[in-house]
Amino acid sequence: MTLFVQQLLIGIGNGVIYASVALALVLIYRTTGILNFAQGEMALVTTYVLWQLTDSGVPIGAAVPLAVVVGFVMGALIERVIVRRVEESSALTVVIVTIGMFLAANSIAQFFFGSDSKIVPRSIPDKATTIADVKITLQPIALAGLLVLECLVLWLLLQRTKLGLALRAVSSNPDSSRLVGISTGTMLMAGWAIAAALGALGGAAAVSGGEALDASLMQRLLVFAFAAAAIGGFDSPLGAVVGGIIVGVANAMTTTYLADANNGVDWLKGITLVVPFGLIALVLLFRPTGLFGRRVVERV
Amino acid sequence: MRRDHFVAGAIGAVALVVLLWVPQYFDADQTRVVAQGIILATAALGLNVLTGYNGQISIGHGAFFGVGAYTTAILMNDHGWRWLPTIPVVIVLLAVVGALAGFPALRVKGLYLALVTLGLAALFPDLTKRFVHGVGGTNVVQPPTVSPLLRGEVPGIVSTPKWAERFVDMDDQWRYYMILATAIVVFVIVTNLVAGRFGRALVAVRDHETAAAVLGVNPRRIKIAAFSLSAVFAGIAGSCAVLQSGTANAEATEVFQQSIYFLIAVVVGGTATRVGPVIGGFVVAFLQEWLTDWVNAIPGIPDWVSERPVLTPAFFGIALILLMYGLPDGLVGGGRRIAARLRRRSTPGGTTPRTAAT
Amino acid sequence: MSLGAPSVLEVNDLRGSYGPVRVLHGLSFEVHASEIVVILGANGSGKTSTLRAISGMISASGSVKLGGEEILGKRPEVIARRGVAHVPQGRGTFAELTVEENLRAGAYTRKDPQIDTDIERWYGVFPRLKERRGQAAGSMSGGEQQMLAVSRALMMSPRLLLLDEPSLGLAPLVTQELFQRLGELNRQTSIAMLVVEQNANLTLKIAHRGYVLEAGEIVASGSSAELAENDEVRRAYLGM
Amino acid sequence: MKGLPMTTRRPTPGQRVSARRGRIVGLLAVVALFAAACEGPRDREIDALGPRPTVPGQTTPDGSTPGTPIVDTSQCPGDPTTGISGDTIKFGVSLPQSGLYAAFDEIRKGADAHFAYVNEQGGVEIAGKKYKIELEVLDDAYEVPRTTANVNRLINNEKVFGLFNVVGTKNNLAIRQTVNDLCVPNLFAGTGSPAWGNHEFPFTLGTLLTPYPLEAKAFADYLKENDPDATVAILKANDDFGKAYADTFKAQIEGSDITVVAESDYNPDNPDTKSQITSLAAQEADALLLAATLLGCPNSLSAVRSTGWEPLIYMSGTCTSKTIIAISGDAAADVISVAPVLDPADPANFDLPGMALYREKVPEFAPDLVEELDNSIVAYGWTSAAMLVDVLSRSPAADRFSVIETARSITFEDIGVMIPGTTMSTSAEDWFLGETFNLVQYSLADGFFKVISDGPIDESGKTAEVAGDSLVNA
Repeated sequence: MTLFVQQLLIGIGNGVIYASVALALVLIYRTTGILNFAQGEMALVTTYVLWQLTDSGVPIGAAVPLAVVVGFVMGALIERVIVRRVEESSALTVVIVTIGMFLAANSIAQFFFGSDSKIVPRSIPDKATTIADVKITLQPIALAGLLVLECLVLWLLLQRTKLGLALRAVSSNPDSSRLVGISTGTMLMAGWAIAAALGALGGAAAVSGGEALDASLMQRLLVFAFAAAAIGGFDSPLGAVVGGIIVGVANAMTTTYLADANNGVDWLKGITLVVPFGLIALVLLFRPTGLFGRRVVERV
Repeated sequence: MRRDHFVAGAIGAVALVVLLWVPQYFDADQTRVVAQGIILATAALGLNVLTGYNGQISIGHGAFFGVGAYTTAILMNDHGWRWLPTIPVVIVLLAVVGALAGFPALRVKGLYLALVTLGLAALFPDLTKRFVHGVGGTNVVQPPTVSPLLRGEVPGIVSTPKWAERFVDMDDQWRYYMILATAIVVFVIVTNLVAGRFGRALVAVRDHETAAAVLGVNPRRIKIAAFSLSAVFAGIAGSCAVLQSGTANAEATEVFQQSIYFLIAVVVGGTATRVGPVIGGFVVAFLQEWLTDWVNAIPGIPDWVSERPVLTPAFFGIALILLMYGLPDGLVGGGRRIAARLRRRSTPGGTTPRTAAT
Repeated sequence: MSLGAPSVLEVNDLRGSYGPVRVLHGLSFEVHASEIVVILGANGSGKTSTLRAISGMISASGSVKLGGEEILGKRPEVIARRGVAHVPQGRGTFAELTVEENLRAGAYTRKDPQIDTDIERWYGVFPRLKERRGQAAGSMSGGEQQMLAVSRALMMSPRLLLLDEPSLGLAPLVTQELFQRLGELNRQTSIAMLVVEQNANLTLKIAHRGYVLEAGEIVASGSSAELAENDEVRRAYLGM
Repeated sequence: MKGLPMTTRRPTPGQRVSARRGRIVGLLAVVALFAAACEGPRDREIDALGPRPTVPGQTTPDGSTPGTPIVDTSQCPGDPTTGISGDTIKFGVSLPQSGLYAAFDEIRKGADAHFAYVNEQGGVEIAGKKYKIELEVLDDAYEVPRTTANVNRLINNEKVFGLFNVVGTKNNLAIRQTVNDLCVPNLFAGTGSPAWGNHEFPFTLGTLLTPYPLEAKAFADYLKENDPDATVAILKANDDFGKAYADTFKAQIEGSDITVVAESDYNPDNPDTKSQITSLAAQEADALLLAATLLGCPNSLSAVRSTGWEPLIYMSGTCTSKTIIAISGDAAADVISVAPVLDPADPANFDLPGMALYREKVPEFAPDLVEELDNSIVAYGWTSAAMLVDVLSRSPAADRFSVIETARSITFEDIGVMIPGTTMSTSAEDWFLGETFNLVQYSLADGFFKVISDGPIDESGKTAEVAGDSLVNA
C-alpha cells in the first residue's frame, strides 16, 4: 500500500511537469491554432538561462521568476520575428516552421551553454515527512501546489481580465476582434509569451529536485506532454492539467507493476511507453477530441 | 495545356537520365547521398498520398520505415533470403500494419491523429529492443550479405549480376540502381493512382468528408487505404535503406527524425503535387548531408561558427524556416506560381476583365 | 456638400480589390451627422467590399475621411478605435464567449467607467439578450445574434455604425422589429449609420438618403423618398 | 503522366505522342550510360575483395606458436599503407559532436591535445621514420546510420590509415563488418561491451575501459568478501549495456548466499528513474547494482537518497566523471565503482609522472580545456591517444597489418594517466585490453574516488570466460 502511495506521488510529481508543458501547448493552440513543436525546446532554453543565473550568483528564489520573465519575452519575440510571417499559411507550413525551431533551439542552446550536464540548485528543499509510515517527499506536493497556482492564475487571467477576454476573442474570431479594436498581432504575441512563460515554469519544475540539466531535458518530456494535451483535449487548459496527471501516474504505475522486470507482464518488460499511448488511443476512441476538448461542429 | 504536358515529360526524361548517370560519375559517398534522396523521396511519395492528397497528418511514418527495414534485414540475416524477394513480404506486411494503424484515423482527426502517430514512432524502438535479437545483444540487425563492400563468393551476396557487369562495375552502383528502379516503380504507381479516381476520392475526403460520403465515396475505406498505402511505401523505403547502409536499427531519436524528414520532404516539395515529394526528398537529403559543409565553405564564416559542429541541426532548422518563408506552398507550388506569373506577364494586353464580386 | 459640420464619412473615388481582382471602381458618397444612409445592391454588387474597404479589412485606394480625418490604409483595429463600428455580414459573433463577454469585447477600446451601465442599457433595448447573458453566444438564434452584434458594435460608442445586410437570414417579423429599433436608436442617439442592404422597402423607411450600387459603381442616389419613386429601384429592389 | 500503357484502348493522339517521347527517353538513357566514360570522382579501379578473412584455428595449448599471426590478413584487399602520405599518418574518428550526446566530443578534444603534443615533438616514430598524426573527425550525433556512412566515407574517400575512438556500442557493431572486410584497424572502440572479444572480428579492438562483465564480477567479489549473504537489487538500462551487467552478476553469485531480490529496467532515452528506485526501495535490499549510463546514474542516486533507503551502491564505471558525480551531490557518498586509470580530480595523483605530463600539456595544447582538466572524460581521451602512439611506435612497419598485429599482442605500462605499476595487455587468447582496474569508493569529504581495493585488481585474460559466450559472440 505504501508503495502505491509513493508511486502515486511520483506520478503526480512528473505529471505536473508534463502538465505545465501541455498547458503551454494548449494555450498557444487555443489562441493561435498552432501546434508548437518547439515548446519543449523553448523551455530548455529558459532552463539553461535559469542555470546561467544561478551559476553567476543569483539565488534560486530570484532566478526562477527571472527565467519565467525571460521566457515571456522570448515567446513574444519568437512570435513577432519568426512565426508571424507564416501565420496565414497552411497548418503544414506552420508545423514545419515549428519543427525548424525545434531543431535550431536545441542546437543553439548547446552552442551558447555547452553540451555538458549542468547542476541547478534545488528550488524545492529535499525534505520528507512520514505519514502513516509512508515516506512522502516534499517535491511532488510542492509541484502539485505550483500547478494549482498556475491554473488559478491562468484561469483568472483568461476569465477575469481584459487581456484574457481579448485573447479568447481573437482565438474565437480574429476578424471580429479587429473590428472591435483588438490588435490580433499583439494578442498572438501575448499568447506565445504567456505559453513560453508556462513552459519556463515547466522547465524549472523539471530541475526543481536537483535533477540534472542537459540538452535532452525537455525532448524526453515532449512525447509525454503531447500525450497529456491529447488526452485532455487540445483546446482545454483544464484538460491539459488532468491529462498531464493521468500520463504521469500511468507511467509510474506501469513501471512499478506492469513493466517491472521480475513480476510484470512478460512482453511488457522494459517497455514503459506502451501505457501512455495505450491511454491516448483508448481516450481518443471514445472522445475523439479529448476528455475536455470541444466537439468540432463542422458546418456543412 | 498540351505544352505543359510536353515540358513536364522532357524534364522527367532529363531527370531520369541524370539519376542514371550519377553513380557512373560521382564517387561512392556522393552516390550514397543521392540514394538517400531517392529513399526519402520514396517514403515521401507514400506520405504525400496520406498527408498531401488525403489531408491526414502523420509524424510517425518512421515506425513503418523501421518495420520495413527490420523485415528485410531479418529475412536476409536469419533466413538467407536475397534482397528482392523480401519486398513483396514488406508490401503485404506493411499493408496490414498500415491499415491497423489507420483505424484510429477513423475516429480522430488532424492534430490528435498526428499525436497518435507520434506515439507509434515513440513506441517502435522499445518494441525492437524487447523482441529483436541483433548483433552484440543490441537491436542492430546486420545481414552479412549486404555489407556495403562485400562481393564475390559469399553466397546470397547482393552484388552485380553477370548481365549487368557491362554497365556496373561496383556493388554500390548496382545497389543504387536497384533502389532507383524501386523508386521509379513506386513513382509510377503513385502518380497513376493519384491521377485517377482514387486520387479524386482522396481529395474529396480531405476537403469535405461529409460531402464526399454523400457522393458515394466511402471515407472510412479511403482513409484506411491512404494509411495502408503510405505505410507500404515507407516500408519499401526502409528496405532500400537496409540495402544501402547494410544495417537496420531503431532508436527513439532516429525514428522521430525519420518521421520528421518524410513530412518535411512532402511539405518542402509541395503537398498534393506529383513531383513535389521527389524534389522534397532530394532537398532534405542534400541539406541534411551537405548544408553544414556549404555553410562552412562560405568565405568569411568566423571559425567560432565553423569549428562548432554542434550547430549542424541549427543550420538545417533555419534553412527549413527560410524555405517556408520563401515557398509556403513548397517548391512545386512556388514554381507553378512563378510560371503562372511569367505566363500572365507575357500574354498581350493582359488587363483583367472587370469581374463583379461581393 | 452640406455647409454645417464636416460630414461624418466622406468617401471619394474608392477603389477596392481582392488580390488581383478589382471590385470597387471609384465610389464617392458621404454620410452626414445623425443620418442613416443606405447602399442598395444585389449580390455581388460590391456592398460588403465597400464596408470592408472603409473598415480597413481589404486593400483599397482613393480617399475615406472620417470626420475630416483620412483613415484609408490604416489597420482595422486603428479605424475601429477612431469610432467606426462595423457589424460584419453573418454578424461575426464570438461563438465561444458568453453574450455578456461579447458585449464586453465590444467595449474593449473604452476606458470610461460607464461600460456596465451601457450593458444594462442594451439589455433594456434587447431584453432577450439579458435572458441569455451567461449563455455561449454561438448557441443563440440568428435574430438574437444580430441583436447582439448591433449591441456589441454600439458598446464601442462609435461615431459611425456600419451594418452589412442586417436582414440576412432573419424572419420578416424579426427584421421589422430590428429596423424599427435601428430607427429609434438613430433618433435617440443621433448616431450616423451606413447600412448596405438588399431589403429596400424596410431600409428606405428608416433611411434619410441612399445610393444604388451595381457592379462596383454607384448608378443612382438621392433621398429615400426619391429612391422609393425611382423606376429602376422599384424594378430591381421593390419587385414592383 | 498518362495511365499505364497496357490499356487496350485505341491509342489517342496524345498517347501516340507520349509513346514517341518514351522512345526518346530510352535513347537518351542508353547514350548517357555510355557517355559516362568522362572522368569523375568515381574511382574506377576496385580492390579485389577476397572472402572475409577467417581466423586461423587456435594454436597449440601453450599459446600461439611463434610466426603464426593472430590476425589473418591474407585475404585483405588494397594497399595496407593507405592513409600514410609523406610524413603524416591519418586516423578517422566518428563520434557525436551534435545532438543530445554532443558531450562525448570531450574525449576527442583530450586525444587532440595529446596528438598536438606528440606532433610538436616531431610526431611518432614508426620503424625509424617520424610521422605526424592527423585526425579526420566526422560527427555522427550517436546515430548508427550516420556512423556507417561516416566510416565508409573515411575509408573510401578520406583514405584514412585506421579508425580511432569511435563512440557507442551499436555504432561500433554496425561498422564491425566493414572494417573487417577492408582490414582497417578500428582501435579503442569507445565502449566496454564484451562484444569486442569476438574472434571473428579481429580488426575491432576494445578500449581501456573496464568491460561491463568484469565490473559486475568485481562487485560480486566485493560482496562475497564484505557481505556474503547480501540481498541485492538491480536497476539496469533496458538494452545490451544493462544486460551485460545483470547476466554476469547473476552468474557470478551462483553458489553463494548472495541473492537478487528485485530487478527493474529503465529506458536510457528517459533517465527519470524515480519510480523504479522507489519500487526497488520497497524491498530494502542491502545492496544496489546500478547498471545505468549518463544521467541515469545521478538521477538514480538522488532518488535512492530521497527514499531513505541506504544500500551499498555499485555504480557503472561509465558514470564516474566529475560532472556526473557533481550532479549527484552528496547522494554519491560511498558509492563503489571501478577506475581503470587515475582520477584526474584527485590531488594525490597530481605529481605522478603520467598525470603531471597530462596536467601540464593539456592546457598548453588545448587552452579551451583548462577548466575541464579534472574531467575524467578528457583524461580518458588523452590516455587512449597515448596508447595509440605507443602501438604505432612499437609496430614493426607503418602498415595496417603490422599495426593491428602489434595492437593484438601488446602490453601497455605507464601510458597517459594509467595506474602506475599496472599493465594492460592483449594476446592471441585475451582480446580484451582494459582488464586491470582499481575498486574505488567516492569520498564526499575529499570530492573524488579513493581506492579501496588493496592495489589494482588484475583480471587479465578472464573477461571472455566471465562474460560467457552469449555476451561475447552474440
